[in-house]
This record gives sequence, structure tokens and C-alpha cells, in this order.
Amino acid sequence: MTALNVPGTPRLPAAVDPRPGDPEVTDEVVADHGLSPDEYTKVKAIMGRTPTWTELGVFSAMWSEHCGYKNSKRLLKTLPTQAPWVIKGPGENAGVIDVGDGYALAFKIESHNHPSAVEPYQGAATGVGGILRDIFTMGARPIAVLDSLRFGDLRSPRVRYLFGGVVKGVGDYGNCVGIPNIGGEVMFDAAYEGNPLVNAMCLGLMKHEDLITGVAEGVGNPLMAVGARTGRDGIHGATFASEELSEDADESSRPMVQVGDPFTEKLLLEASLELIASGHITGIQDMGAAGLTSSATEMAGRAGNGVEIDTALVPVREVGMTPYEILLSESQERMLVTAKAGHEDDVRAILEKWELEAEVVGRVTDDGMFRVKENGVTVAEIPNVPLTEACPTYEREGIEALEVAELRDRELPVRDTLPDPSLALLDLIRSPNIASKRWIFGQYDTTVRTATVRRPGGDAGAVRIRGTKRAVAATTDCNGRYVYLDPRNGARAAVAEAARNLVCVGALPTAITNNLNFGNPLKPHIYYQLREAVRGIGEACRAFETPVTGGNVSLFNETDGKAIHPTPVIGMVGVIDDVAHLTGHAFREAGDAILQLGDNTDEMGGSEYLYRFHGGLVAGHPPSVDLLAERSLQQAVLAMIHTGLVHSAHDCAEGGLAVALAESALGEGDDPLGVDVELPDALPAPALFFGEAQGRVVVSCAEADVDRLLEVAADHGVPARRIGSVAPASAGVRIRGAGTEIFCRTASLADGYFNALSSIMDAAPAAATARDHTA
Amino acid sequence: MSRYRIEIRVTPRKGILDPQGKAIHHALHSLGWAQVDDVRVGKAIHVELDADDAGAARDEAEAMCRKLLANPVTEDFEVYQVEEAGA
Amino acid sequence: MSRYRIEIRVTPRKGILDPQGKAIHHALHSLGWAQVDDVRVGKAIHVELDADDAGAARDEAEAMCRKLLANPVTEDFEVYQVEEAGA
Amino acid sequence: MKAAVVTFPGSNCDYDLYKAVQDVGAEARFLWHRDRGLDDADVVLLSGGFSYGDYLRAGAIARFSPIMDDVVAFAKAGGPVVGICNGFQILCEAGLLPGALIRNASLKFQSESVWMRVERTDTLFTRDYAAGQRLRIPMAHAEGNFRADPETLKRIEGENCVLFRYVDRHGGASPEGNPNGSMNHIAGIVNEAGNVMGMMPHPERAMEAVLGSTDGRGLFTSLMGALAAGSAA
Ligand SMILES: Nc1ncnc2c1ncn2[C@@H]1O[C@H](COP(=O)(O)OP(=O)(O)O)[C@@H](O)[C@H]1O
Ligand SMILES: [Mg+2]
Repeated sequence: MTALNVPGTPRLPAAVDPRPGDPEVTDEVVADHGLSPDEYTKVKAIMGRTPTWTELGVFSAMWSEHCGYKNSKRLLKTLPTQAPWVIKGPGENAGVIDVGDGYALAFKIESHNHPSAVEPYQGAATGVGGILRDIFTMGARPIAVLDSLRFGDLRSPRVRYLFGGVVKGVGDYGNCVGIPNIGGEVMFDAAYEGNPLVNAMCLGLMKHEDLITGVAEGVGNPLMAVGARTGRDGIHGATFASEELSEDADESSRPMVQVGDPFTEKLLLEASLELIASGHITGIQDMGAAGLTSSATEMAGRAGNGVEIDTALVPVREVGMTPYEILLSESQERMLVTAKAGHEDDVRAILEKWELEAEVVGRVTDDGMFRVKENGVTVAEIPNVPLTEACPTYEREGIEALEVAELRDRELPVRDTLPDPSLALLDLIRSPNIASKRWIFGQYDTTVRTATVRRPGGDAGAVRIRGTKRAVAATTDCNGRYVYLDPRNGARAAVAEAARNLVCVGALPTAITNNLNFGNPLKPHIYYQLREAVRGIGEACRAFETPVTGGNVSLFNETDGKAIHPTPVIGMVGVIDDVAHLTGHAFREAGDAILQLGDNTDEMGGSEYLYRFHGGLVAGHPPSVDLLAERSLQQAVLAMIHTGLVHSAHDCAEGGLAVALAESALGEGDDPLGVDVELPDALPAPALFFGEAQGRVVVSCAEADVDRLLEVAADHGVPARRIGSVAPASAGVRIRGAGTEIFCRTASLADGYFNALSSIMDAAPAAATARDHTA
Repeated sequence: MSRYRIEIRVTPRKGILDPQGKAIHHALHSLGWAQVDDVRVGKAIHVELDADDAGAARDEAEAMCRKLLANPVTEDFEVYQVEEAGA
Repeated sequence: MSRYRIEIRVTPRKGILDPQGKAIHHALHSLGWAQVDDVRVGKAIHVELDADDAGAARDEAEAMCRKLLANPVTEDFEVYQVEEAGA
Repeated sequence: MKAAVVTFPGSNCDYDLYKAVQDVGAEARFLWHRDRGLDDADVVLLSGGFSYGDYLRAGAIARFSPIMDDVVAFAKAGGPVVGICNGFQILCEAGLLPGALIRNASLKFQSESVWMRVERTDTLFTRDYAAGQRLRIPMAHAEGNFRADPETLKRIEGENCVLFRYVDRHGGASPEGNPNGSMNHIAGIVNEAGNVMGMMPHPERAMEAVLGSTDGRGLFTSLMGALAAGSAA
């Protein structure tokens, strides 16, 4: 374990008298703030003295994992971030890429795991609020959100409570602001029982020239707090998010729950875009994690300036708030703006129009200090650059856990206990991990803004860019079981699946954002997972030319010492040149030919089949990922779609080929069809039907176009063959192979697929789901 | 056993933002009620149940609040009226 | 002028469907409270305002209800507590 | 035709509606809720969204916005007014349409494509539809459960004020076809004078095949046609 050197400290801060009434800074207090003795020594070196209570709070927040990326920064540096179409890479509020016709797309993913574990509704809602602000502070109008969720087993009432609350929270917030949800994912696995994951992604569109960033430029320019008032909510949320949860954690030790107000967010969104267009400001940033502290110091840092703030000027919701509280509050729906000197009233006028407040709380300085006053009396003075840049970063020891290696190399029990394959399909199709997620996205407005050309329910969502022929598509993906069993390969699979999902709707994969959800990195086996997963993401992104433009790290996802499955969620965006190429996963017509691209293999490790039929078993080698083959597959699918002859395209994911065929047959449920397929492969039935081999896509087309499409695949060196035909619904789903046969009635599959989640969630009004959040 | 009418009030915890109260406060001001200073909005829940006596009815109501009606993380509750219903 | 704390209850009119009350009723039953018979859910609105006396405070509150806080098509209201706030 | 779309704080379908009227050839403009005057509009449209967050009740606060006085006067003088989703809720709160919209029976926000049947084709808003035509239109709301007291409901039905009713995919008014619990499956109504209408589903989201349906166009082309005919006459 080594720490970076402190970059040159310009000069030491002035002495600051302790503020009357503030606690004394003792070793114990330092430890409570999550700083190690070494880190504290470094703080004292930077300060040239003992920090005050307020200063300690500031360091604690800025040097938390959440803001400082102590344990992940060095790994993240290895990721590819460049491409000709990347306009802003990591380091900004969001990444930005060029999407053609003068448009740029800002996008990012963010986690709100810990808050959601405590209060699912507000935790999820404020998670969406935060990611929206990251997007519109770039000057982009949010055009779509996606949500990537993980929960424990739905048989637990607590899990149903969390799941129900999170979905309602994601929905209520985005619906009210008026941003369509276009996709996401959810996985239920015992590993997430105490520690659900709630990751939200947002896409925003702007003209290139509208880009603005969070920079506190121009010495003397005023800093203005804009939007909602500051309360005591979420104080130390950033530090809290960087600790493990514990079942018996004292309620009072938790930060006060942040409550979201999507109505204020909507006003703030409109006001911010108007402000940016007005030319009255030079920079804007969300007061997110670590609130005013991080926004002020980061904005100053990017400009190489200092800032001075007087907390007495900050509009507050409650009386008697201390500078410490005001600096670290994570009250929602607030922004920090650097206005041009003399334009303060113009800024106020715009905010007033939207019934919001804007107050000058400080100014940009030239001395490189982050200085905080209370009614003119200095309560904190910290050199800004070391505060934002010198957070110690660590490279830790990473060793794979023995038990994982054993699980991976285990002989899998699948062959001797095969359930009847027809029953297996009927059962898998109603697994909450595979069944339709309509119960979720039915609570999300998916069509507001009249641009949604691919709603949730398919492989990826898409929104068109009005006035052009283009659309942008997005998806989130990660199978934590694969990553658990083999972090590097599992992470590659996550990137590959995301790219596959995009090409299936006709989009060219362009760039990714990622959310690294892991356990406690101080444990060598967790650090190993993190290191290897980042390596896998990097490899896949290089292979697919989809650079990483940003992301988020959420570590310490453990409850009582038990870590979640490592879950590096990939949020990938792609571009559709012409909406005429949009493709869906649903078969279109009986009589169409069904083609399969990619090979079936004998890989069952990490599959939903194993989990479902072998008592929650997560074992074996997860399906391997051949990056070159994946790349060719993606190109082949896109080329096929560009011929205009493809009627549907759907990748094989959880549940394997049989599930993919059934899903394409069921479509959106309005006009289900049947399937008649024969698979000649010499494989055991479970692997053939339900194995989750990567790199496979099911395509349908008119009978007459089969040869033409097979040729396109051959040109790309991708194995492809015709496996059967789309049948009428009355013929059911019939898949022959491995010396046996699956036959299910379409209606039975549809019932299982579309009603599984609602029958669990609506039938059992555990405390939880009935508890209502809006009076 | 008698029938009891119970009134319960569930309100956002002190210090917790109440966006609804804020919006109503704002609206009342624009409608001319400048003398209004604080508005908070919660739920008013009316329950009728059978219990041996008023004390037992109250105990049940409090249990319901703890288990279902109030969210302990964000809300306080109060069982403020227990009244025997006319037979 | 004194400061008054006012509690208002806005409830779904009798005869008007109360989906929320129905859902909570159902949930209470499935949690074992079979003895619960009727559940209705409305809003509890707490307002603080300045007025000359309790009567005037109540009049204002009722005017607010008529104008804004309750929808006469679906809701009834009741101003049920007017209390002088500690100075 | 000059169409004015009112923006309240929290409106979020105002732009969609603006685009929809533009799409059928109308001259569209926005009006800000705090401004006064309707700027010689031929038709006023109140869009979907969450005016004032839908706090208290959907539409309850917005109906007191300054511009609503002008909208009410315009409606009383026979001017055509359209309220969609939140706009419908605002019109009910303002008393321009009868009844109220309470929470969906499911207690959930529901976002789905619904079927509805055109009940009348002799109005400004529906003349381009065929009688009994089934429309596939997205809806997205949490409070669209139409309620009225028995006399009011009787009057609504008696005066033929129902414009659209939710139906199942076969066109029947079955329970499965009613997404939110509305009385008599009511999805949209018109006032007795025939110039003010409100509906919960979103016709402006069904204007182009690429969005999944063009069934919403008829509402806007009807208005265009009716107003063109009116001004020619
Ligand atoms: N949490 C969610 N929010 C919104 N949409 C979701 C969510 N979970 C799943 N979906 C929708 O359901 C589709 C199918 O989900 P999933 O089985 O995870 O797809 P895939 O395997 O193609 O990634 C997703 O593409 C998405 O559109
Ligand atoms: Mg897929």
C-alpha cells in the first residue's frame, strides 16, 4: 500500500480559531470521520496545523471513496477514454460524445445504493434527481433515463418492500420531471439481500455549442446558490456511502434522509438551461455528494482558482445550522453557479421566473484557498488543490477468494437432474430474472417528450433526435454472477452484452459509462474483483471501440460483512443513423425464417438455470467471451439490419436460446406468435436450451431473404444458420434438439412471462408494498 | 367487544423536507393568505375496529402504525382519537 | 395578533371511492388485523397562521379549505383543532 | 388556426402538444401561466405534466394561475379549450368540466398504451374520427380515475358528453379494458356547450408511426378542420 505524494502546496492556510460551540478535534473524532491515521497526518501536513471541526468535515467528505476515489482511481486510469467522437471524457459531471448533425450527447450513471437500503422510495427518487442534474449542468436537456437494479430474493417481504419502494421512487421522480424511462435491468439474487443496488443513468442532448462545464472562472465573480434551500438532510452522505451497512446500525448515526422534490427539480432544470443559454454565468454544478463543499472546491479546482463562501448567506430551511452542516448538507435540487460579476440580478430574474431562489454566497478568489466564513469570521481555510487532488489513492493487494475458485472449478450437477425441458422453460420464463419487467416500466412514463422510438421491454431503448433521421439508443447490463465467478471475464461479458443489445435495435455502440458496485476494497478478495473487473471492462471497450466517458464507484456494499456480487454495471449508448433501421426483438409474422448467429456451447456456469433448479447455486465457469468474435457478431448484425431485410433481432442472455426464442415469440404481448425450431447441435439438453453462451443473436426475416442474410454473416466470418420458422400462436413454441423436445403453449408462456412479477408484487401486500408515500 | 373509531395522523418527521407542504404554503400565499407561516401535510387515517376496550383499540392502532401505516424513517404518527362507535 | 396552530382533515366523501383506504384495509387484513372494518385515508394538513383570535383563525382555515385545500366534488374537510401556539 | 399552449410550472408535455398542433399545420405558441391575455388564440390547450408537482391534488394549484381567468372567460365565450391529462385535471378543478380525477384504482402511476372508443363524432374535437372507431393511445398518469356524483354522471351520459371510453382490444367496455377504474370507463369528456374537452390519454404522443401510433392525429386535424370551417363561415 503506497500513497501518492502531495502535489505542491502553494502556501499554508492561515490560523483559524475554533468556532465556539463546535466539538474539539480528537483522534476519535478523526476516526469517526473515516480518515485513517496516515490520511490525517497528511491533512495536518497540508494544513500546517490541526484542522478545525469544520475543516475536518470538509476533508472527510472530499477524501471519502465517494468523492476521492481513493481505492479505485489508479484502476480507473487504465480504462480507454479516447476516441474521435469523445468530446468530454471522465472528470466532468458527465461524459459527452458527438452523435452527428451538430448534436452532442451527455450521459452518465450514478448509484444511490446506501440511501435506498435505508429508505427505498426517497433513496431511489433522489438518485434519479442527482443524475438528471449531472446532465443538465452540462447544458444538455435530459431525454431519457434508465435504471439498473439489484435486490435479494423476492420471497422476502423486506425485499418486496425495497423493490416496490425503489420502483415507485424511480418512477415518481422521472415521471414528474417528464423524462421518459427507456430501459434498465433488474436482477434478484440472494447476494443483494441486505444491500440492494440502485443505479440510475441519464442521457441528455444538446447542440455542440451549448456545452458548459462546472468551472469557477474569473476572479471576483460571484458564486450563487440556486434552487432549493439547504436543510440538514444527508449530512455526511458521501462518507456514509463509503462505509459498510450494518444491520444493527444505530438509526441516529445515519444521515437524515434526503427527500426529493421532483417539481423543484423540473423548475431547476428549466431555469438552469435558461441560465446557461443566457450568457450570465460561466459555470454551474450540482450540489451533489458532499454538497456545497464538493461543488465549490471542484469548480474552483478546474479553474485553478480559490473560492470564498460565507455560510450565513446560504438560504437555509432550518434555523441554527452550523457552517459544518451547511457545507456538508446533501439537500436535493440545489446548484452552485458562477455568475459573471454584475449579472447577479439577471440570474435572480431567471430563477424568479421559475419561482426559485438565487443568492450570492461567495466569490472566486486568486489565492487558491477554499475559505469559509460565517458572518465574516473565517471558520475554515484549506488549500484547494490538495483538497481536491491530493486525496491519497491506494493500490491494494488483491487475491482471489479460495472459495470462489473452488465454486468455479466445481463439477456442475446439471446433467443428472434435468427437469423436463418444457417444464423448465415454463418455469424459467416466470423467473423474476427473466420474466417481463412490465410491472416495473409500467410505472414509468416511457413516452413523454414524444421521442421514444424503442420503449423498455426489448434489448435496448431508443429516442429519436427530432429534426434529423437519427436516434440514440442505450442499455444497462451486468450479470453479477458471472463477475463473481470470474471478474475479468464477467466484466467483459457485461460490456459485450450491452453492445449486443444495442446492435439488436440497430444502433452502433459508441461509448460507455459504468457503475462499479463492489464490496469493501480493503479486503483483498474484493480488491481482486475490482481490479480484474476493471481490467475486463478495459479490454472489452478497447475491442469494441467504445471508450469510457465517465462513471461512478460504489464500494463497501456489504451488510454485516457479506459483500454483494461484484456488479460493474455498464451503461452503453449507441447511435442509429436512420430510424428506418430501428429493429425490435419481437417476431413479426408467422412463416418468417429464424436464423441463429453465433455458436451454442456446453457452458452452464453462472446460469439462471443452475440458480433456479439447483437451490440458488452460483458456480462453474461463466460463459467465456471471445472479444474478436463478439465484435464481428456486432458488425454482422448491424450490416444485416442495414440491408433492411431483418424483421427482428434479439440476443441470447439469461435463460439461453430457448428463452430468447420464447421472448421473441411473445413480443410485447399484443400479438404473440409461435416457434418451430430444430437444433442439430450435439450438446446436452440443458446447455443447448438454457446455457448462456455469449455471442449469440436470433434474427428473423422473410423466407426469401434467408440466403442474402446468411451471406452477410459469412462476409463477417460469423457462424450463422437457419434454425426454423416463426409459427402462428396456435402452434405454440416447439424447439427440438438434444434428442428431446420443448413444447409449450404460447398462452402459457405469455401468462408466465407477463404476469410473474405482478403476481408476486400485487398479490402480497406486505407492509411494504402497500405503504404509500404520497399523501 | 365494542366497535371503536380511531383517528390516526401520520406526518413527515421534523427536519425532513415536505415538498407538498411547501407547495401549498406557496399557493396559499399567492391566494392572499400572507399570514400563513408553516404548512405540513401528512395522512389522516380513519380506522374502525373491534376491541375489548379503548386501551386495547389504541394499542392495536399503534401496532398498525408501526408495522404498516407510518414509515419509521421519515414519518411520525399519532393515534389521537379513540372513540366508541354507536352500536 | 397571535399565532395559531390549526389541524385540518380532508377526507374522501362518503360514497366516493377511496382506493388508498381500500388498499390499506386489505393490507391490514393480510397482516392479521381481521377485526378492522373500515379504513379511510385522507390528508392531515397542519397550518400555522396569525389571527386575532381562535375564531378568526378557524374562519380563515375554513376559507382555505373551501377555496383550495378540499375538492368539493370528492372531499369533505374538517378544521378540528385550533390552538394558540406558545409565544 | 392559432393554437396557444399554456405552460404551468411543472408542465412537461407542453412542448409535445406544441409540436402536435404544429404538425397538423396550426400556428403554435406558448403562453406562460403568469401572463395575462390569450394573444388572439383560436384554441387554448392545457398540456400534461405535473403542474405544481400535483401536490395537494392534480391541477388544484394551477387552476389559480393568473392566465386561468382568461381561459375561463374564453371558454365561457365559447372558445375551444382542450385539456390533456394534467390539463383535464386542471379543467375539472377549475369547474370548466364536471367531475374529478382521483387516484387510479391500482394506486400506481400507469404508463401503457390503451384502447379507447370514439363515442361522438359531431364535435370540434372528433369530427375526423369514425363513430365507434378504436384508438390506440399512450396514457401515463397516476390520477385519472374519473369520478362524479350520481346526478352529474347521469347528466354527463344524458347530454352525451362522453367523447372517449376505455375499451379492451376488441372494442368492448369490459373491466380489463378499464385501466384506472374510471366510472363508466370514461377517458374523455366534453362540456354541454361542446367547446371544452378533457381527456386522460395522450393523443399528442400518437402522431407518427415511428412513435407507435398515429391514432391521435384525428383530434388535432378535427380541430384544424372545424376552426378553418368556422372562420370561413
Ligand atoms: N429496471 C428497469 N427499468 C426499466 N426497464 C427495465 C428494467 N428492467 C428491465 N427493463 C426492460 O426490460 C428489458 C428486458 O430486460 P432484460 O431481461 O434485463 O434484458 P436484456 O437481457 O436484453 O438486457 C430491458 O431491456 C428493459 O427494456
Ligand atoms: Mg438482450
